[in-house]
Amino acid sequence: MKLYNVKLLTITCEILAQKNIIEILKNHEITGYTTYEVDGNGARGLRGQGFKNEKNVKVEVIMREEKLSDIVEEISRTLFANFAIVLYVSDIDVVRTEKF
Amino acid sequence: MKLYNVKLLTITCEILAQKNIIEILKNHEITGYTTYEVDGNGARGLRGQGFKNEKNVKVEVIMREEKLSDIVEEISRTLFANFAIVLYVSDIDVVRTEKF
Amino acid sequence: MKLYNVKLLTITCEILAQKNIIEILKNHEITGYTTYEVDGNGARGLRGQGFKNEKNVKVEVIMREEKLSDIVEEISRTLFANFAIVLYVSDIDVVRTEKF
Amino acid sequence: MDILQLIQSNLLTPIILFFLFGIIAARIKSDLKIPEAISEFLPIYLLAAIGLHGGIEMRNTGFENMLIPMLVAIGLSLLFTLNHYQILRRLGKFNIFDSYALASTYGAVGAVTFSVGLSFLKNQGVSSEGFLAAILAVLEPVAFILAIFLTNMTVSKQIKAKKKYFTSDDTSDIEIGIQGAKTKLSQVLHESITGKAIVILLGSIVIGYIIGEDGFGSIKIVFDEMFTGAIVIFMIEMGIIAGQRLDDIKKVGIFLTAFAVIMPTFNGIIGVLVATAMGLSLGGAVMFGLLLASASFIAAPAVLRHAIPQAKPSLYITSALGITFPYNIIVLLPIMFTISSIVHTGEGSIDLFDYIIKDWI
Amino acid sequence: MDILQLIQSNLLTPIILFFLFGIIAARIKSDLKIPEAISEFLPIYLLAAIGLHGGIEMRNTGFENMLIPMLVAIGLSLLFTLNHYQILRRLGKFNIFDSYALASTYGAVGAVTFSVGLSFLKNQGVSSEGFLAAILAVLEPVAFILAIFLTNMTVSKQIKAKKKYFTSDDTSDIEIGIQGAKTKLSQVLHESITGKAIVILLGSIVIGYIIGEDGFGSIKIVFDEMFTGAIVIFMIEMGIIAGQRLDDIKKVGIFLTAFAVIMPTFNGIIGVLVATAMGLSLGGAVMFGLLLASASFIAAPAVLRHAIPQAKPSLYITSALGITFPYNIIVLLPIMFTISSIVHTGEGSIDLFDYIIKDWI
Amino acid sequence: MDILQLIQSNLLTPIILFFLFGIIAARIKSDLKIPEAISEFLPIYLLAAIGLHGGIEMRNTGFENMLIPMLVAIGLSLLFTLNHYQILRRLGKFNIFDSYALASTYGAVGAVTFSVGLSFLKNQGVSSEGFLAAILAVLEPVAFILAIFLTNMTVSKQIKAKKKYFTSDDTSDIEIGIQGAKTKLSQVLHESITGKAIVILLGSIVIGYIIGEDGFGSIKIVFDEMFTGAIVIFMIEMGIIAGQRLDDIKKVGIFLTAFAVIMPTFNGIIGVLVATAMGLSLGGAVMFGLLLASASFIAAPAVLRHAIPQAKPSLYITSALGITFPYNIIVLLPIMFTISSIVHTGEGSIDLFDYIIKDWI
Ligand SMILES: Nc1ncnc2c1ncn2[C@@H]1O[C@H](COP(=O)(O)O)[C@@H](O)[C@H]1O
Ligand SMILES: Nc1ncnc2c1ncn2[C@@H]1O[C@H](COP(=O)(O)O)[C@@H](O)[C@H]1O
Ligand SMILES: Nc1ncnc2c1ncn2[C@@H]1O[C@H](COP(=O)(O)O)[C@@H](O)[C@H]1O
Ligand code: NA
Ligand code: NA
Ligand code: NA
Repeated sequence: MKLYNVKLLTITCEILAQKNIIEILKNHEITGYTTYEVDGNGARGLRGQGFKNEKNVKVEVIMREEKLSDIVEEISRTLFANFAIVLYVSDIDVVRTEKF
Repeated sequence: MKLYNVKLLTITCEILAQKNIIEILKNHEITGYTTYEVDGNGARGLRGQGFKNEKNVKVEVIMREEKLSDIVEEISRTLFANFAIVLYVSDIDVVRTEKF
Repeated sequence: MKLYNVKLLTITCEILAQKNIIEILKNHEITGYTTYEVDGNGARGLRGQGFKNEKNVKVEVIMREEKLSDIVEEISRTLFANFAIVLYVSDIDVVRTEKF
Repeated sequence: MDILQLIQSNLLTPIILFFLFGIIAARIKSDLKIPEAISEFLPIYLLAAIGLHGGIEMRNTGFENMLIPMLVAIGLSLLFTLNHYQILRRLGKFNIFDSYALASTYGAVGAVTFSVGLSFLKNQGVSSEGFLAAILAVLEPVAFILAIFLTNMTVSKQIKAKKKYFTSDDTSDIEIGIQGAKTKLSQVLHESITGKAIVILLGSIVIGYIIGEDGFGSIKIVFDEMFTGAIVIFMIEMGIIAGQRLDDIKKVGIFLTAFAVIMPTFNGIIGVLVATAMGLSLGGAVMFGLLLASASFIAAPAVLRHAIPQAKPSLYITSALGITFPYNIIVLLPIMFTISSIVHTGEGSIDLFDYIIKDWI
Repeated sequence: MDILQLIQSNLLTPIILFFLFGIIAARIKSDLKIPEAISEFLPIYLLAAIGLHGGIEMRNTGFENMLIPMLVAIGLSLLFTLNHYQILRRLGKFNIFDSYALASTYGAVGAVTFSVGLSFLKNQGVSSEGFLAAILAVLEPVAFILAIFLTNMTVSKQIKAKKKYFTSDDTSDIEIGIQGAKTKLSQVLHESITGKAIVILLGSIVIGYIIGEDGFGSIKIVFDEMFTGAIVIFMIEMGIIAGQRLDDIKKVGIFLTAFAVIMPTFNGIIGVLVATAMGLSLGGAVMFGLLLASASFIAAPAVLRHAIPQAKPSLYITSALGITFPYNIIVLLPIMFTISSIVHTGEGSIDLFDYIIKDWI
Repeated sequence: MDILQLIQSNLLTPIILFFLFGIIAARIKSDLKIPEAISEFLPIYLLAAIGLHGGIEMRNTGFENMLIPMLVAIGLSLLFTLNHYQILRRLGKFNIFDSYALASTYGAVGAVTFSVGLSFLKNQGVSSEGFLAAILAVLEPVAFILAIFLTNMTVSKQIKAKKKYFTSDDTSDIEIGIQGAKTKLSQVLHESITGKAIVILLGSIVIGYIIGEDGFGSIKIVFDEMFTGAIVIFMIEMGIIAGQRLDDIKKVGIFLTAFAVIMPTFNGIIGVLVATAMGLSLGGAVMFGLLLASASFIAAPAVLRHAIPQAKPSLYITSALGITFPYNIIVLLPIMFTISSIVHTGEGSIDLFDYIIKDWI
């Protein structure tokens, strides 16, 4: 089965920043993503205890390389300063590139 | 510590297709996998609101390259048409290849 | 946007081993990680039914290559024998290496 | 009290108001949500309460007189399912898969609708036969099994027919589409019967029967007195989910929208009349009608998605939850209650149709 | 009964004791935790119960006399928010963002505090005006909207000012820091008003008003009798969260710690006196005071994190939950009750300040 | 009423029936499940209710007379744990780790079993001493601490012994296997004592003691009247989990299966007799016996998995939940009740053993 190389962008951030991220994705015409709640620890301390609003969320986006740089740049610029957030990019192979 | 290269197959699909996927894995003699519920958005719209049956699930399977192609092919053939589903493959390194 | 290559260590293990893992990370001066509960199947049978203590958890750690080998070695040595556990390493790209 | 008045007074009960409130909350895009664990637990709780109640009643009244109503219910359910299919396929021009899925969604029963019905009767100070809970349990899988059986038959026939034309190995394309339909009937049967709704309902009926009124005392506060409060909480979530789906109703189309209102009305009224003819009480006839009028929107997707994966869940969930459910609990329930009241004040089954013609048509 | 005695007897109620227990459990690093689904559901439940109760009361007593107290509450809330800002910015030397965030956290209201207040009054055998639930709902967004509006104004001014100096394209750095503040007010307004707390509260008030005492009967056990028990469970979790944050109080600093005690006391007592002057009952005046004294720690982060992301949540959540909340429910509530008792036994508003001076200062 | 009759009537209570129902649901592979949040919350709720109840009772009756029963319970628990170890290691041929883990699982107490016991007594119209809740809390960590202490001792000895033979650096293999056992005792002690079960139980006892009957009034409906209903819901889940593990019982082996029935019977009857000799009431003696008879299946894994990771949880969870728990609540509870009734109608401790011999053996 032929597989095609694309990128997977994974963002782990506080749950209240999820809206901002999905907004940014939308501005770059990306509507496919997967999200789930996680706990975590980092520079801004332990997250996931206490109120639900203080949990983290992971947002995973399969996308073509072309859009990646702009999106990473916009997230870094608008969210890194004020939110608990970490992002990374990995190489993955998919069956149907036309979906992304 | 010596690491060995194997494949990680990640399937994100509607929760009601999980059974089908695990059935397919079983048919290919794979019994190790990890699953968790996620929300998502894609061609079939926002998923994760409403009834639990309308959530998504991620199924992750570490496996040797040999079996990968057949499994991806069978999932594509039997599930892509009727279910909300996305899959991708990545390269990973593990300690104990004999487990997979 | 310039991205830097680092490692992502992913550990899937029974929830009661999470403490041990975070202890090991701490001993290697790593305080950043992400965790979430998952279900799974493997050599030690189906996990995720029954009591919460019998679920699995995934621990994901972004780290520099230098520390990886020691940590993988210590986890293998202390936990592989007695706990349901699987780990793997992948290559990822991040924006701010100084965070890890 | 005439029908309109009854509809109005029903509309102003907490159950209906909180359902409408949920719809509004969803429409204004509020982030209000009943946590998943709670809204997964509530149907289990409601069914346990219904079952216990039914079992205790059956212990008091015996269950010999349950057999005929149950067989009639099964028969009507099968008939109605076939009838739905014909209407949807012929008049509605839906494809086979959607037709069977919808036919069985409306042939099946809705446990939440049943709960609301019980509360409605309680509110009217009217009781109903305990064995109706057992009929609810038995009726659950009936329509699904029929629809799945027929779908498989049709699909098998199609495969054979197509194989005649091609007789090559290149039929993979066709097979991809219909693969899912070849689900073994036995598997679906097992899944339906061991589905959590049926299991908790049947189990609770048996337990209710065993423990009786006395054994129930210590758990009565949880499984009886809190019942309506629990429904209210569940109705908020049902309203929210229905509200989120309102946009999808456009996709459902005029035909299915009409179907989702007319069919339950027809089935329900038939149910009330037949139940009355079989000697069920005023309240029992209403619940019997409601069983036949209700559509399944929780159990259906779980079964149909596996058995008929080609059918579009957006069709059957949306019409069952978004149209039929509110219609049933707001409008049809008072209608059926009025009809049942009328035919029950009559001198028996001889005058039955007279009354209907005089008062209703 | 003098204040100290009342504080002591209040301290020994299940609500307060389980809160303190939660704090201790967190301090000894116990793994005790109320599951997330339960602790997410409980505020929804509490607000529904408060709303229903308020709505039913309003049906009994009418709501014409609600207008003036509501407008006064809004006015005071706005005044207090501005006052907080001045104190925090001038005396406390906090930056603009933290100042506005804290000012509105303390200008806003706390639904949990309100619940505890109602239970406190019930315990004292005193009732309060039903329309206070409506004031709770209306007051929620008021302080936020003011603070966000002013933040945006300030930020816009700053941007303009800075642009004068640079007039180059290189202002990106500045913009990064203040980008978040440019949140459109309309969006925050929508988010605030459709926030789950307000929606369930307003919805339940309306439903309570419609169904009245009669319609409430069937759900009374769940939405009235279980109320205090439910608060107790919620207080365990609040105690745990507060306990986990106790270490953060050091970071909060002495100034904010003092602010978190003095400000609510001032606002609350003003509230009691003003309410009494407007003719509210003994209990009503206490609840009115509590509305003004309380700080928001559930709704605040959700709104402020989006609207003023530069503000540190560790400041406003910690001070509101870790200091003001316990102070309010343990100490201030009895104080306000005593004051309200005193001014309500007086012969009217003329003697009002006499009493206060004589008995309290 | 003789034992068989009592067992039968106990079997037909909602608690036992819903437990059996859960087992059946699991065996027929139903997807029925109580959502995790609910089944995590219920033990917390049950322990809070038990604690409050115990605390209130202790306020009424004082707790001076608690000391001796508590010390005796601790002593018996330690003795029994050592006894279990000898039996398991010598007769059962289990390895050290499994032997200690099982010994302490059966030496520890089961909070759910205790809840069921209270409900059983309530059903029989018999009360028990409030301080038994305190004994439950204190007994929880005792057996674990002993077992972990002894495991560590044994392992240290083994390490030393093996070092004598090898005296090389190549002992890594051995150390891998026994590394986990070197857990510092102090850490396990802290974990045990701050475990959620003990914390909520002790906290609630203290709060119950402080508030007394009066303060309890407002939360009585939640923490008393709903108690049995809540157990019923929890028993469904316990049944399901037990049912899922039934297959594992084969792996448990005949020896452990016999152990899981005989040992609790022995411990429990000793408990009833000793309690009676100490002057506890009929119900109190039953609960005292139940404490000693019960095995821990919720707290045990959490503690033992860290302290003795080499022990197989499939052994100790399966035998405790799958065999001992059902046996205890279905069969042993009525047996102990009958014995306690007999020895309590006697004229005192002198005739004690006469009665037993006459009536039971
Ligand atoms: N090294 C890391 N590996 C994995 N996840 C991390 C790491 N550092 C931070 N995170 C995640 O990112 C969130 C925000 O990080 P921070 O902004 O550093 O507090 C944390 O709560 C974790 O969930
Ligand atoms: N581009 C994407 N990146 C990550 N996840 C996706 C993407 N597209 C779809 N998904 C996930 O796959 C599910 C099914 O996708 P679809 O079939 O396109 O509706 C969605 O609900 C998402 O959870
Ligand atoms: N091949 C695999 N792919 C993905 N996850 C696995 C695999 N094998 C095991 N796991 C996960 O690791 C856990 C422990 O594995 P085991 O020790 O083999 O029982 C399982 O419960 C799964 O969650
Ligand atoms: Na039907
Ligand atoms: Na305020
Ligand atoms: Na024991």
